[in-house]
Amino acid sequence: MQPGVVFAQDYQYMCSEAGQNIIKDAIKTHGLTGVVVCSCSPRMHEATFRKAAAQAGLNPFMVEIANIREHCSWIHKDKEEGTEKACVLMRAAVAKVTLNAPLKAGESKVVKRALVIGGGIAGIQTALDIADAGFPVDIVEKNATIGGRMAQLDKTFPTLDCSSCILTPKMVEAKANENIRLITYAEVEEVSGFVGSFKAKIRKKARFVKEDVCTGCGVCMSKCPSKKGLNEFNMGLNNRSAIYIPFAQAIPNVAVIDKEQCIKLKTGKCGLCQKVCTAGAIDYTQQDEFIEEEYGAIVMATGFRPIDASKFDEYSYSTCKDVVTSLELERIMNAAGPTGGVLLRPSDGKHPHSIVFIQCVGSRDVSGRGKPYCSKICCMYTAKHAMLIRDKYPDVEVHVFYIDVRTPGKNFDEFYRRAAEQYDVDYIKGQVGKVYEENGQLVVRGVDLISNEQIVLNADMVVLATAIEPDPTARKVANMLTASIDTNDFITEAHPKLRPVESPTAGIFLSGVCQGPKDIPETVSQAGAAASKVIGLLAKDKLTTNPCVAHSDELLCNGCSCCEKVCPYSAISYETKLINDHGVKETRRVAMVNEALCQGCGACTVVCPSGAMDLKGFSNKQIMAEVDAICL
Amino acid sequence: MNYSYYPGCTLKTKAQELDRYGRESAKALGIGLEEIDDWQCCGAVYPMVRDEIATKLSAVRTLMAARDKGQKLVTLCSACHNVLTRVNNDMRTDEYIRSRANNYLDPAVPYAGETQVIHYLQLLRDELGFEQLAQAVKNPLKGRKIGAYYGCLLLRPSKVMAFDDPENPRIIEDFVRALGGTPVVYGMRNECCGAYVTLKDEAQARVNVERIIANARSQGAEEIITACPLCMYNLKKHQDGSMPVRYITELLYEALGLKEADANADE
Amino acid sequence: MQMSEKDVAALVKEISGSDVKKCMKCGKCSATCPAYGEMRFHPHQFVAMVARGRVEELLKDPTVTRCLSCFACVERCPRGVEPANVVAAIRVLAEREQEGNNFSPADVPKLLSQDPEIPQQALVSAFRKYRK
Amino acid sequence: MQRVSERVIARARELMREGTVNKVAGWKAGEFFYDCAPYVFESEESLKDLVYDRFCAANLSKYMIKNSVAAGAEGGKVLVLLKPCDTYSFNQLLTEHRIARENVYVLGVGCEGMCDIDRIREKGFKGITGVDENADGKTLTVHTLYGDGEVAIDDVLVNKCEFCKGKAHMIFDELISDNEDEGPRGDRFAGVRELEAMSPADRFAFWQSELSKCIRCNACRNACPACSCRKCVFDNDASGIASKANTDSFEEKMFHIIRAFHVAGRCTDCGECTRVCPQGIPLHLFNRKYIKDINEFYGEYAAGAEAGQRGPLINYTVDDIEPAAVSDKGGN
Amino acid sequence: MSVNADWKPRIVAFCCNWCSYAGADLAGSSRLAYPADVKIIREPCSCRVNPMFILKAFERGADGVILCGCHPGDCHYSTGNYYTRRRMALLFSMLDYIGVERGRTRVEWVSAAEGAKFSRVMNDFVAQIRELGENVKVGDLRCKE
Repeated sequence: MQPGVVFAQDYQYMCSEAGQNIIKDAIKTHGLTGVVVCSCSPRMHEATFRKAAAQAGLNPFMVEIANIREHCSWIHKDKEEGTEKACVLMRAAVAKVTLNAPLKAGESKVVKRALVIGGGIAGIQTALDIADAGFPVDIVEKNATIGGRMAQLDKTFPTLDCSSCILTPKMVEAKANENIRLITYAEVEEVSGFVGSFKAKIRKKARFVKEDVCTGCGVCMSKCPSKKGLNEFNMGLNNRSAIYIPFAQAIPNVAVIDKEQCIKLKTGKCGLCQKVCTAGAIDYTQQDEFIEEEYGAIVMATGFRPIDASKFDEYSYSTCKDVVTSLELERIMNAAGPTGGVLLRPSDGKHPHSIVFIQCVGSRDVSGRGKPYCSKICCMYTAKHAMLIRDKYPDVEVHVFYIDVRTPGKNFDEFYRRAAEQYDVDYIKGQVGKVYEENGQLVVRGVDLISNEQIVLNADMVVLATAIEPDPTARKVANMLTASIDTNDFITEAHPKLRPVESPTAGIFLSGVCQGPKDIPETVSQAGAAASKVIGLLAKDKLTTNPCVAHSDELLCNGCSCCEKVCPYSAISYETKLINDHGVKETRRVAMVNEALCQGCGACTVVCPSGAMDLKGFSNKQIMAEVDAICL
Repeated sequence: MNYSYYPGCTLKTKAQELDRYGRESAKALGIGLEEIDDWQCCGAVYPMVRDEIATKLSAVRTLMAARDKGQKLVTLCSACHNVLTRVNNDMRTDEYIRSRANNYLDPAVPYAGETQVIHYLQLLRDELGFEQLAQAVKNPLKGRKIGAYYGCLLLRPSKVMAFDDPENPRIIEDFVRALGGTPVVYGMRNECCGAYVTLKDEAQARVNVERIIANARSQGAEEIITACPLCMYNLKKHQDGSMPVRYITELLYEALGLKEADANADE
Repeated sequence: MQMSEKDVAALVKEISGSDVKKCMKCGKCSATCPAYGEMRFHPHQFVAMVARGRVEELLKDPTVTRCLSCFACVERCPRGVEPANVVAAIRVLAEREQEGNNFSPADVPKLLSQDPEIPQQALVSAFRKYRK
Repeated sequence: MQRVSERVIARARELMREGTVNKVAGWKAGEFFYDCAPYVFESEESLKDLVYDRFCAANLSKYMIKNSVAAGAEGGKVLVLLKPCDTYSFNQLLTEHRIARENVYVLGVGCEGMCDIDRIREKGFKGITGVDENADGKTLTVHTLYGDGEVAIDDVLVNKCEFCKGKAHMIFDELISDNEDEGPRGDRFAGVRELEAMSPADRFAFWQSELSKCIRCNACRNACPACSCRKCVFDNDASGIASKANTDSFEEKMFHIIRAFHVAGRCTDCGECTRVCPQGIPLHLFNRKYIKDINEFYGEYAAGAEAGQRGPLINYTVDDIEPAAVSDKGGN
Repeated sequence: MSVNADWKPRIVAFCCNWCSYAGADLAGSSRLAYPADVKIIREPCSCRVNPMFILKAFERGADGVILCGCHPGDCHYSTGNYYTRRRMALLFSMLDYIGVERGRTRVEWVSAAEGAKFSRVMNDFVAQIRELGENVKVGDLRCKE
C-alpha cells in the first residue's frame, strides 16, 4: 500500500449509490483526510465523488480521481501493462491527494440577462423561452432581419406545412415580447468575463435607414434605380434593389441600404429613396454603432449554410444554370421566390419534364472536397422536394440517386416511402458520376447498383443535396467565447450525451445546427433545452466559483507585475501594503488575486519568478509530486 | 528566363509539329527552352503499382538533370507531364520510393523531388502571363469557336497534378481567349478519349471519342485543341474528319503570326 | 509456393496502396467509369471483391485491360479509395502470374503497316499495359 | 579612464556635500587593489575610500532594491554609479517595480572596459602589487614584486567587457563620460553558435564537465540583478524544488537550468554570473542562448533597454513560431 | 539503441483539462490504442505547466515529455497556450542545447474532438522515444560532484 493509504476497496460501480456509500462509510470509519477514486475520467464523475465526500464531512476538494478507464483499461490491450499503468496512475493520485488542501468555493454575481447570437429559428426559440421565464434577452443577428434559414424554406417535412406560416408568428412574437431586444444587422465584436457576468461589445452596422422611423412601406425599393444586387434571400437567383427589405415578413420590417450597390453612397449622386420616403427614415450619414452590455449567459445559435457546390463540378453546377442546389430549389418552389412558386428551369424559364436529385453532394466525403459527416437533413428534404413536385406536376419524372436513405425520426421513413410508393418517385441506389449539358438538356451518367448497370438519363434539371456546414462566423464567435470547436467547426458539447446543449465553457450554451446537423423539430427542442439551462442559471442569485484559483504568497511576492500582465481576466491587481515578514515590517507592493475573477488557468504561476503565485488544487508541489510518482 | 525542356519521344517522331510550334512560339515570346541532354523516354504511363520502381527511374534521371541545371522543367506532352509530375511527387513524398530510386541510381546528390515540373500552358499562364501573351498576338483567332480538350492526364489525380480545377478547368479556355478565339465549354472536355486501348480495342476507343466530339459539337465547338499526341491520334482516328483537332501550340504559332510568316517565306 | 486467395488479395491491397475498407459503397466510381460497358467487373466490384478477399475471378477476367486508367474514379471517389489503383494491381498481378505478355514487339510492324500514324507513345504505353 | 574617475569621485562628494543625496553606492577597494567591492557610503568623509578604476566591474543596480526603499524611509536619496551595461539592469528592475526611482540619483559613469586580474596573472605576472593605466588608454603597467611589466587592456578584459554591449547609458540623471558609443564589441553569440554546432552528445559532455565544477556557492545568484527574489525558489520549501534533504537531487542537477529559465527574457546579459563564478563556469552561455533564441524567434529584444517594456515571455503574437519548428532550427 | 532489453520508455504527458485531456478521454472511449508508457497529468491549461515540472520529469528519469493543449486561438482561457508556445519553444531549445535530444520533448495541440489525433500523436511520440532509447543523461547532469 502507498504511504498514507489506510483503506482500499475494490467495487465495480463506485459511482452507484452503493459505491458512494462505501466512500462515505470509509471516510467516517477511518477518519480519512483524502480519497482517491480509481475510475473513469474525472470529467465524468469528479463532481459525484466530491459530493459524496462532502456528505461524509470531508472537504470535497480532498478527492482525486485516477483515470484508469479512458486513459488506461479502454486503450491498452495488454492486461499486465495496463494494470501496471493503473497502479502508476493511482500512485500519482495518492501522491497528489496527500498534498491537497481543503478548498472553499467563493461566490460571484449573476447578471440576469442573456445574449443569443443568431436570430434563426434556434435563436428565436431560445430567446422566446428565456423571455417567457421573465429574463431579458438580446438577440444579435448579423442579417437585416431575423428568421434565418427557416425563412427561406418553402415547406417543412414530414408534415408539409408552410415554413414561413409557422415561423412568422414566432418572429412577430420575438419582436413583441418586451423581454426581448432584437439587435439586427449586428455582430458581436468582443466578449470578456465569465459565467454570470460576461461583457459583450456589439457592432450594429449602419443600415442608413432609421430603424425607428421606417414604416416598411417599400416605396423606396420600387424607386431605387440600382437593381443589380443579388437577392441573398433567393440564393442569388434574382436581383433586388440597393435599398431593400429582405422579404415580406422581415422582422424588423425596415429597409436597409446595401452600401456596395447604392449609387448615392458610392458616388454621392441619386438620393431618390430619401426623396420618396415620406417618413424621412433615410440617413446616408449613419455610422456603425456599438452597444456594450453585460450578460449572465450566452447562447450560440449561429446556424449553417450549404457548402459551395462548385467544389463538385463533375455535376456542372458552375457551368449549367439548370443544376441547382436544394436550397435554391426551395426558393424556386416558394410562392415568394423568383418564379412565384412555379417550377421553371432557370436557364430558359421552361417547364421541366424530368428532374434528377443527387444526394450526399459533399456529405460523407473524406476526399478533402466535402465534409466527413452526414448532413442529416438531406434525405428528408429531398423526399419532400420529390413528393411536392410529383404532387403539383404529375407529368414531371423524378429520379433520386442515393447512397443510403437515412430517415430515423418520427414519421420520417413513412414519409420517404410515401414519396416512393404513392408519388412514384424513382429511387436509384447509386451515385451520379457526371452531369453535362448536351443539346439543351442535361445528361446524367450514374450507376444503379441494384441492377448493376450504368445508366444515362436526360434531365431538365438536376438538384444537388449539398452538405451543410456551420456558418463561417461560428469559428470567430467560438473563439471569442472560448467555446471549443471541432475540426468541422461545429461547437463541442460539454458532454455529447449528458450535456448536449452546454459548451465546456461555463455559461455558454448551444442551440441549433452550430452544434451539429439537425432538422427543425430537433433544433426547436434543443433551443428549448438551451433556454432551460439558461433560465436555471439566471434564476440563481449567486454562483459558486471554482475554488481552484491562483493565490499569491505576500511574503514571497516581489511585486514585479509579470503575473498581472499575463492574466486574461484582469484578476490580479497590485496593492502597496504593510507586510510583516517574520517580524520585519515593511511596506511592499504585492499581488492580490480577485478570486471571483480568477478562472484558474495558472498562466500567472509560471511567470512568477519567485514562486509566490501558486494555483490551488494544482499547486507546484502537487504536480511535482505527481511527476515524481509517475517517474518512480 | 530559361527553362529545361523535356520534349519526350512522341514529339520527336509523330508529333514533331507539337514540338516545333511550341519551341518556335516560345522563342518568339522570349522564353528560352533548353532541351535536357541525353533524355530518355519517360515511360509514357505512370506505373500505378507501388512495387514498381525501375520503371520510374528514367523519369527520375530527367528530373535530376533539370535539378542539376537549377531550372524548372517544362513539358508539353500530357503523358510526359503526368509521368514526370507524379514520379517527382513520389520522390518528394514517398520515402519508400525515394530511398530505393536513389540507391539504384546512386547520384552524387540524392534526389528528393526538388525540381519544379510545369506544363507549357502553365509556363504561359504563370511565368509569362496570359495578358502578356495576348499582347504578343499578331493574328487573333477572331470568330473561331474552339473547344478545349483536356483529357485525363493533365488534370488527374488533381492532388498530385495541381494543374487546374479537375472538374471545371479553365486554363485552355483562358489560353484561347488570350489568342483572340472564343472558347467553347463542354462537359466532356475532361473525360477520357480511350486512347489507352486504341491499339487493341478500337471499338471501345471509338465510343469515347464519339461522345466527346458529339458533346463539343452540340455546345458549338468548331474545332478541338489538345496538348496530347495520343489524344490527337485517337480523336482524329475515330471520326469522319468533320471536327478538326489541333495542337495547342499550333494555335499559338498561328496567333503569333508565325504560320503566316512561314507561308510568306515559302512564297 | 502457391499463395492463397486471401494472400493475393492482401498483395493487391499492398501494391495498389488503396485502402478498400474506406469504401462506403456509393458506386460513384462505376457511375463515372468510361469503360463500364467494356468490363465484366466494374470499379465498385473490384473494390468490394478485393475487400472480401475474392480476387480469383478478377484475375481471370481478360476485360481487366479495358480500364483506361483515366483516374475519373480516383478523382471523384468521396472516400479516397482509388479504385483505378486496385484495377491496375489486379492487371499487373494477372500479367505476372500468366507470364502474360499480351503484346509483343513482333506485333508492332503489323500495326504500323495498318496505321502509320500510330504515335510512339501508344506503343510504349501498350508495352507497359499489356506486358509483365 | 583616469580622468573620468577623478570627475566621478569629485561629483559624488559634491552631491553628498550639497545634500542632494545622503548615500552613495559605489566601489570600495578591499584588501587588494583589484578587489573593488560594492559599498554604500553614508558620509562625505567615508567617500575617501570610493574608487572607480579598471577593477570596478561589479554591477551596482541590484543594490538599489533595498537601498532605494531604505533611502526613502530615511527621507533621503541614494546616488548610484552605473556603467553603461549596468543601466540595463537598473531599467529592468524599474520595469519590475523593484526600485523606488524617486529615491535614486543615477550618475552614469563612462567605462572603457574592466580588467580581470586572473587574466593578467595568466599573462605570467606573479606577485602583482599594483596596476596603473597608461596614458594611451590601451595598456596597463603591471607592478610586481619582481619589477614592472606591460599588458594590453584588450587582452585582459573581463568576459562581459570583451563583448561590451556599447558605451551608451540607457538611463541616468547625470552623465560623466567621454566615450562615444561605438556599438557592441565582438560577436557575443559566437560561443553559443559554437555549442549549437556540436552534436547533442558533445554538448551534453561539455555541460556535464562545466556544471560538475559547481560548488553551489550561490555567487551567481547573489550577483545577478535578475535573481533578486525576496526568497529564491530554491530556498522555498513550498516550491517543490528546494532540496532540504539530500535525498532529492533535483536542485543539484537542475539549478543552473532552472535559474537560466527564471531569468530568461529578463536577463540583460550583464555578465555578472560568469564574472563572479569562482569555478569559472561560463554561465553566460545559458543566458546568451535564451537571448539569441528570443531574438531569432520573436524579434530583437534587449531587456532593460527601456523601463516598462513587456518582456518576451509575458507576451505573444498569434502567429508565433511553433515549438516543433524551433527544434528544426539551431543546433546540428 | 537501448542496451537494456527490459527497458520501457517513461513518458509524461501534460494535458490541459479542456481540450487535450478531453481528447485523451475521447481516444479512450473510442478505443484508439496507444502504448501504456504514456502517463497523463491533468492541468487546467497548458500554460499551467511550469518548465520545472518538465525538468523534474527528466531528472527523475523520464524518457520523453509531451505537452498537449488546445489549438492556438482555441484556448479555454483564450490566451494561455500562446504563452505556453513561447515558453516551450525556448525551454525545448535550451534542453537541446544541453544535449537532451529534441525528439524527447514535444508540444501538440489536440482539441477535445481529436481523439484520433491524440492516439496518433502518442503512438508516434512513443515510437520516437523508443528509437532514441533510454534517457540517462539528465539524471547524470550534475551541478555538484
